[in-house]
Amino acid sequence: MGFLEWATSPWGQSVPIHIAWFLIWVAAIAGFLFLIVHAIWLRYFAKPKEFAGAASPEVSARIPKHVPRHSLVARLFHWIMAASMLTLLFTAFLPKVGVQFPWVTYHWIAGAVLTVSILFHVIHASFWLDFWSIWPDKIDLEDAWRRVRRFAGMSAPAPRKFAKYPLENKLFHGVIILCGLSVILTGVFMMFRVRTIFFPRNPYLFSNMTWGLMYVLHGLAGVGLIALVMMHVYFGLRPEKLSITKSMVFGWMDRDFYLQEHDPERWVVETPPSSSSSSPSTSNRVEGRGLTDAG
Amino acid sequence: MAEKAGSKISEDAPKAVSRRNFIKGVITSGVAVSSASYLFRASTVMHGQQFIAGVGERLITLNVNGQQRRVDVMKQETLASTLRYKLGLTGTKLGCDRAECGSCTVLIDDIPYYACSVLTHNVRGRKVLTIEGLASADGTLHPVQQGVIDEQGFQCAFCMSGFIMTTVGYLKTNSNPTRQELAHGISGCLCRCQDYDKILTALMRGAENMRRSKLG
Amino acid sequence: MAVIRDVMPAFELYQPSSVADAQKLLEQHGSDAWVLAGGLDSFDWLKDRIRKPKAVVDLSGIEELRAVRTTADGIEIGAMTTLTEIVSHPLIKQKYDLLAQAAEVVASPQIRNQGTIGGNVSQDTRCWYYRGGWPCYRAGGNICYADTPEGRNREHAILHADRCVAVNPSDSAPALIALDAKFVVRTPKGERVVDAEDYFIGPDIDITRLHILQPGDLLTAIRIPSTWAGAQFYFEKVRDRNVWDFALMNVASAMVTSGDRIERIRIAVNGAAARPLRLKAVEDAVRGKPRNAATGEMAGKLAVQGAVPLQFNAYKIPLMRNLVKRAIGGVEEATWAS
Amino acid sequence: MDNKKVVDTAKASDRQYGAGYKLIGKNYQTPDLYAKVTGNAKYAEDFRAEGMLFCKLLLSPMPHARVRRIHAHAALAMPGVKAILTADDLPAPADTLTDNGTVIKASKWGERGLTMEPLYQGEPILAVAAVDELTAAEAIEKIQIDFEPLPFVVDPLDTLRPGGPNPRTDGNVWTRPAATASQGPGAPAVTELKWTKADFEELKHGRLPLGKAPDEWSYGDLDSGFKNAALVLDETFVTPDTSHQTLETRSAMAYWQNGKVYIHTGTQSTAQTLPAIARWLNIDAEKVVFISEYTGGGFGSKITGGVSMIIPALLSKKTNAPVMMRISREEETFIGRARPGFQGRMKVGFSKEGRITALDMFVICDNGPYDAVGDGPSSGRIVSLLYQPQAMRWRGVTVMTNTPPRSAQSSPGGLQGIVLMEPVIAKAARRLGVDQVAIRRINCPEGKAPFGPLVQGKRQYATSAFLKEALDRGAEQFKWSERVARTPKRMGTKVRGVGVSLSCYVGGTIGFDGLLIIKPDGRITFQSGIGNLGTESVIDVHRAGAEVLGVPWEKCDVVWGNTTKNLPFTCVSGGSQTTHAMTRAAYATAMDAKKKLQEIAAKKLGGKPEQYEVANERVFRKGGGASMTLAQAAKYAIQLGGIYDGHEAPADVHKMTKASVAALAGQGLVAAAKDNYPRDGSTFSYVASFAEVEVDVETGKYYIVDFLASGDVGTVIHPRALGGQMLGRSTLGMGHAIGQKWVFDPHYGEMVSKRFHHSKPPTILDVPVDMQWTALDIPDPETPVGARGVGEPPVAGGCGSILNALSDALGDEIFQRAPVNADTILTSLEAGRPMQHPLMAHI
Repeated sequence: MGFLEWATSPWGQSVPIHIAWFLIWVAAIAGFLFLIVHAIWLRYFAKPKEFAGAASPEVSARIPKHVPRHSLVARLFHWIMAASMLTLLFTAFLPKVGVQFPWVTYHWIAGAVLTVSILFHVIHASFWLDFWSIWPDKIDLEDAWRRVRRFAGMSAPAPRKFAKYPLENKLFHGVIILCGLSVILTGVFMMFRVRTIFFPRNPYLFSNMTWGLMYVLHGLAGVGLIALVMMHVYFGLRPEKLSITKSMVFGWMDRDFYLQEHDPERWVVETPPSSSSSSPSTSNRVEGRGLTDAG
Repeated sequence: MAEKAGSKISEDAPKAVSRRNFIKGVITSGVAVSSASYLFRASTVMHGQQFIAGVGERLITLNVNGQQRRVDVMKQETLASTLRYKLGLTGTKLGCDRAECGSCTVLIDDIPYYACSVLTHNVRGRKVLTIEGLASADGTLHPVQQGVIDEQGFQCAFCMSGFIMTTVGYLKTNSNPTRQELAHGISGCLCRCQDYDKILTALMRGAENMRRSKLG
Repeated sequence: MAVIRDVMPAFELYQPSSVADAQKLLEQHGSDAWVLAGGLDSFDWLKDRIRKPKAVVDLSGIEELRAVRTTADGIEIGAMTTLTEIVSHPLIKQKYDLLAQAAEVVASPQIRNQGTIGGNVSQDTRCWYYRGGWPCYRAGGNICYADTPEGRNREHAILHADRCVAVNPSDSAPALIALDAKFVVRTPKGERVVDAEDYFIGPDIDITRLHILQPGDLLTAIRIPSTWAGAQFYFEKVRDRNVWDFALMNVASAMVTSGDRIERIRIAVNGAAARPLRLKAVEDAVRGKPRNAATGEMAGKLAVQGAVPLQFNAYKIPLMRNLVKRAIGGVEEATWAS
Repeated sequence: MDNKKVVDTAKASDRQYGAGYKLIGKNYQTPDLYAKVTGNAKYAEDFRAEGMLFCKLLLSPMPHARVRRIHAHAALAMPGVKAILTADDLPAPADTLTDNGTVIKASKWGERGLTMEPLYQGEPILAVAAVDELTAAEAIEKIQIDFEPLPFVVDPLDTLRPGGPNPRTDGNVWTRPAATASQGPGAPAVTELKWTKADFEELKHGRLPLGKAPDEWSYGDLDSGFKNAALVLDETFVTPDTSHQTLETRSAMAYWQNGKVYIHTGTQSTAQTLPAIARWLNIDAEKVVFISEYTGGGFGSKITGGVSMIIPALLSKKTNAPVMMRISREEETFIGRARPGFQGRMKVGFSKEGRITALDMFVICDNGPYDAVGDGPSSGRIVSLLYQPQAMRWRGVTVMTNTPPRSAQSSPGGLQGIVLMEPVIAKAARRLGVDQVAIRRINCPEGKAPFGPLVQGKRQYATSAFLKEALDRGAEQFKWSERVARTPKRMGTKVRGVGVSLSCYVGGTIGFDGLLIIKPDGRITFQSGIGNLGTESVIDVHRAGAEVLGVPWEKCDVVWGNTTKNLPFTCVSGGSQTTHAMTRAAYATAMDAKKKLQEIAAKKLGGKPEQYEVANERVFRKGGGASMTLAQAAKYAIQLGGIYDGHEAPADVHKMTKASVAALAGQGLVAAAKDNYPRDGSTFSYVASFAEVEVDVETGKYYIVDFLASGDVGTVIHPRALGGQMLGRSTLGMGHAIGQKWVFDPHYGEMVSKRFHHSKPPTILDVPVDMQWTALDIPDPETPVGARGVGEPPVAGGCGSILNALSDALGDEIFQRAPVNADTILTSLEAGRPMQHPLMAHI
């Protein structure tokens, strides 16, 4: 069985039309196996996390009870994106596995929402947020290497604490970007093939081969997202990550968790003079500063 | 598969009989090689179909023009193909092979069918009548054929046997049609010489001949 | 791999004599099986070698599927009953003439002698791209060739298009919807009875099929309740040729009036979308109104709301409007005396 | 919903023809009918031969491409696959040696049956021979071909645009090099023609651009014709491409025996197909045996059969076995020929009485990718004859496209030209307030009517025309005035309209041979080289010979359908020439027989030949006395030998006739003659066609209620066969009005209307159940029997009268193209103006 479905074009040429739909199950099963393995690993085999160094008491004292992490706008973005992504995944793949409903309209609308929200995010993150905070830096890579060595039983210094985002988070974001941009870019063009409010239909915008590859890419990225979203949701629900998940809901992170996993040097949190509240304006301001700090 | 090769039960009465011969389909090996493997592969190279030695369900008996004809029929074979290429009854024509022209019309149990769109295995136990079986044994033409002769109906005549068979079938349901009614009755036949007016005149004459011959 | 047409591929033929046997065969062969009713749609697929099933299950030997029975509440028509049998059935003519009228204008006499009611409602679309073997959405691909800037779409959909713009070709389907028929479907899990209108699905739900039958399912019978027996019926099919042509559009209505008021009505059109459309909004709007040209006019306009024409099928909008109008308001018959 | 007749018309077949004749003008039973009616008539695919193989074609999926490579190993390795034939196996196209010794070089653009550069989707690339069709089909599915797609075009206007794609690598139009002083015009050549952007401005207004036209002629003063006109109309119209769709496809079977190839296939002309096969196979004609006793329709698509027949012939040679090539309906759609559609523009000036003062005609003929069809030029000549404009210019472009090959189809060019013209005449009559019959009456040809261009101060002219009489007879029989006066035109949603159309086409050629033998048993055998495609001219024309000799028809046999049966040189059965040409030849031959009988009688019984008469199966001295039977005369002829029993042939007959005469020598009195009768003018036949339609303005659906064709077709030979032609060919024309067409997807250049339910050949329920015809039965003065051909002349009238009846019912603002269907009528009624893209091809 091939990974791609091929068809014979009206001119008798073989062209790919989309991925083989069994890949949906491959992705789902892969995602599921990952989380089973991960859960078992964590439950029975993993050693407690170790971080090198600890924040100095004065630094710790400076940290408010609620460490602002995500602005309201950022959170709104995340949840809109999550909703549209889930809509996209369900509308895309449920019909393929036999749950039939009129999915196309929801799919392209959700796709449009996702596209707009991601465009917003790119601009917002580039100019208003700490753009680099989500990308692995040198320390992340060194620490990753340390973890690998330690996992393999070799000697290595303990990895340091994280900056604003743990490495997994950053890597996940990277993969999401890859898959997300793939589906979005291909998806935007694919809207030329259905009736939307955006452009006049023109299914002949590209050659059969280009279209075919586009559908394949859309499909591959799509099934990739199945696995990725499963993992993301899984991690979001894991008890040890709940603080991170909560921060995406409420905008702030517990001071304890912050101190335990994050390095105040790498993720500088400026204390608001008055309180530890995490009003949107406040956190916005804090994050805004973060940008300059990171420079 | 208890039926023996050529046994009556397996050929001619499968529908009335029961579960015993449900799932027919298993076909023969080379024992029933047709002498007239015309358009269809001779039995030796039947891929995709199973072989059970000694069982001859592909060899069937058809009732065509009042005669019992033994014939080796592929499962996918249409009646038109069997008639033309296995039984040599080439008066039944293939104009489109898609139920769109009517040239292949034959009567099955007195009802006009497009022989291009009937599987031969489906007419076991039914009476097939083709243009060749219409005239009497002594050569006397059927009244409808005579009507065509009387009125010089048809031009190239490739559609003729279909039209005549359809008319014969239709007249069994309405022996005294108006021109309009007969036109409806034979409307499932296409004439590309577009000789419809003369054809209709000829077939009306045929209907009249038929009524007369019955009176006489 | 080169394409060739008009040679029927080899397959194994099964001729079961009961529905149960047929179901077993279908189960056994799964997606390799092909159900053969009258065969007039099937043989095109097979002869074109676009579909090459391994096993063909011919239903023609199942006697239980070929009968018109009276039931406590109306009639039940076996799915393998031929259209000619329906046209000439006295009870259908007398009480459910709408169906007889529809069946009588299907294709050609020979096709009606062979074609079955089950096949007529379950047949596939005749979109010339799809049937030509082009790898369109309906064929599992990712494009609709008819709905492209240059696509030739004179006979395609004006309503409810979703990527695919094919239309349902059945003439009997709208009549059955108007008669509030129920379709009896035998699935591996048991029998299921659905309303006629729910038997058909559009591309939004499933772009590869026109009806709800899944592999292994069989349509065994169509039940027509006595609700509309002897009602006022209207059927009209507009086609290019008067034989062997699919409807550009057709309309079927069943109506009960009291005085000149429309008391009850069901109306459906086909040829406008991928499924025969029951015009519920029209029914609601005309109920209680007088049966006259003005009501018909209003109904016609309502029926075509939301219609989106393609490059070559804009005529279907006035056609549908007028057919609905006539189905409700009637037609003034012209008689030129010499 | 049925057609409702309103006006009773007398049944034309009640009319008596053939006054003063015993056989001519009388109905009889043709000798081929019994075999047809019993199913024993054998058409090409009904033959079989021991060890026969079957071939299937691999068709090009692309409209224009080059074959880079063919991967056929897997197919050839299959058990049962015997051979593959590609274009590389085809013999080089042979030059043609004409009868006067001129060599016509084979065209490099000609069609050869298989190709490595397919020029239309569906063109055969290769053929596979195998033990059965299933194996051949599966083998084809195993073949892979690397194609290089090339530019293509399906709409003629697209290739004429600046920078538009060319359908062939070397051009897009057929042009004919200008005639030189010493020679006539050269062979047509493929060249490139592009119009300017400015030319295409016209298209924006829905009018045909009038760019440069390679072909042009004129006569009269066009400018002053328009200046003096009371009304000038300038109309653009499009006619459809229509496949011939003969019910019998061009299936063919061939085998080789003793160095000769035997070919069975359908043809319109048995005798003339032989040299065509020899040319295609590039072998001597003596090596070819051609059998075609019955042909399932031709209509111009099988004038000399089809070039595809060489495929089984060559495969048979390659495999040393008989090969059957069964052509499917879909394959026939591609290789089976079609009428070229026209995009035309007619600017016509009318006097206030309706007389045409000037006509400026411009046509684009969609030729398809191969040999030039003559429809364009023919359209101009026919229109100039039929409407006798006082001044006229004709311009035409024969444009090539990547669509299936065209050929002549019943009334080639005549139909298109007349259909471009008729709606304009109808519109003018309405504008001018002139009756439709009257306006045609004042324009139609009469007597030796001129036609075509002015060449060296002269125009050609017709032998005769009695079209006014036909028009009057038709109008009377159709009760035209009664129908026109009837009110109301509209009742409820139904509107009625009546239409009349003129129609004509070439009605005969001259100069062919006849051949008969009077056998010693007193029977006469006519050797017929005409194809048996159902018009019955294969038999009918010999009735003229039997009439001359006074032999009862029961004593006559006709031999046809097999080139080993010693056939004379015969015209091709196309262009309605046969009845005219071959009654002349039959007449000449009978006169030769008569002369020989008289001479034999004089030799045996004394006296001079002219003292003897031939009648009642005897040769007898005038005024009584000595006589002998034809049987005796035949025996004497054998005794006498020489010219009497075929040991000598007349000097002026064709070599084919000479060979047949030689083969028949000694079997009886052999008469052979060439038609040397004079003829002043060109022969045409004429028809006036009348129709009434009923249109439902809410559905756009219409029915043809009544139809009548009234013909001026010379002497009636066989009334029933004539009626079949009059109404059958009229209906072929109607098909162009009521539905027949091609539909192409322009993006892929592929035909989507491959099925009958797409291309819509008319059914019996699409025409009135009681159609009428009548014929004047006035002999043409320029031919011995007075008979003219009739196949083509009624065609255009069938289309024109329906279109005119529709515009009578619905007005002039509904359609600008044929066919007209519910879609056209409804969208235009809705919008109040013609809505369809007026010039888009193949929609």
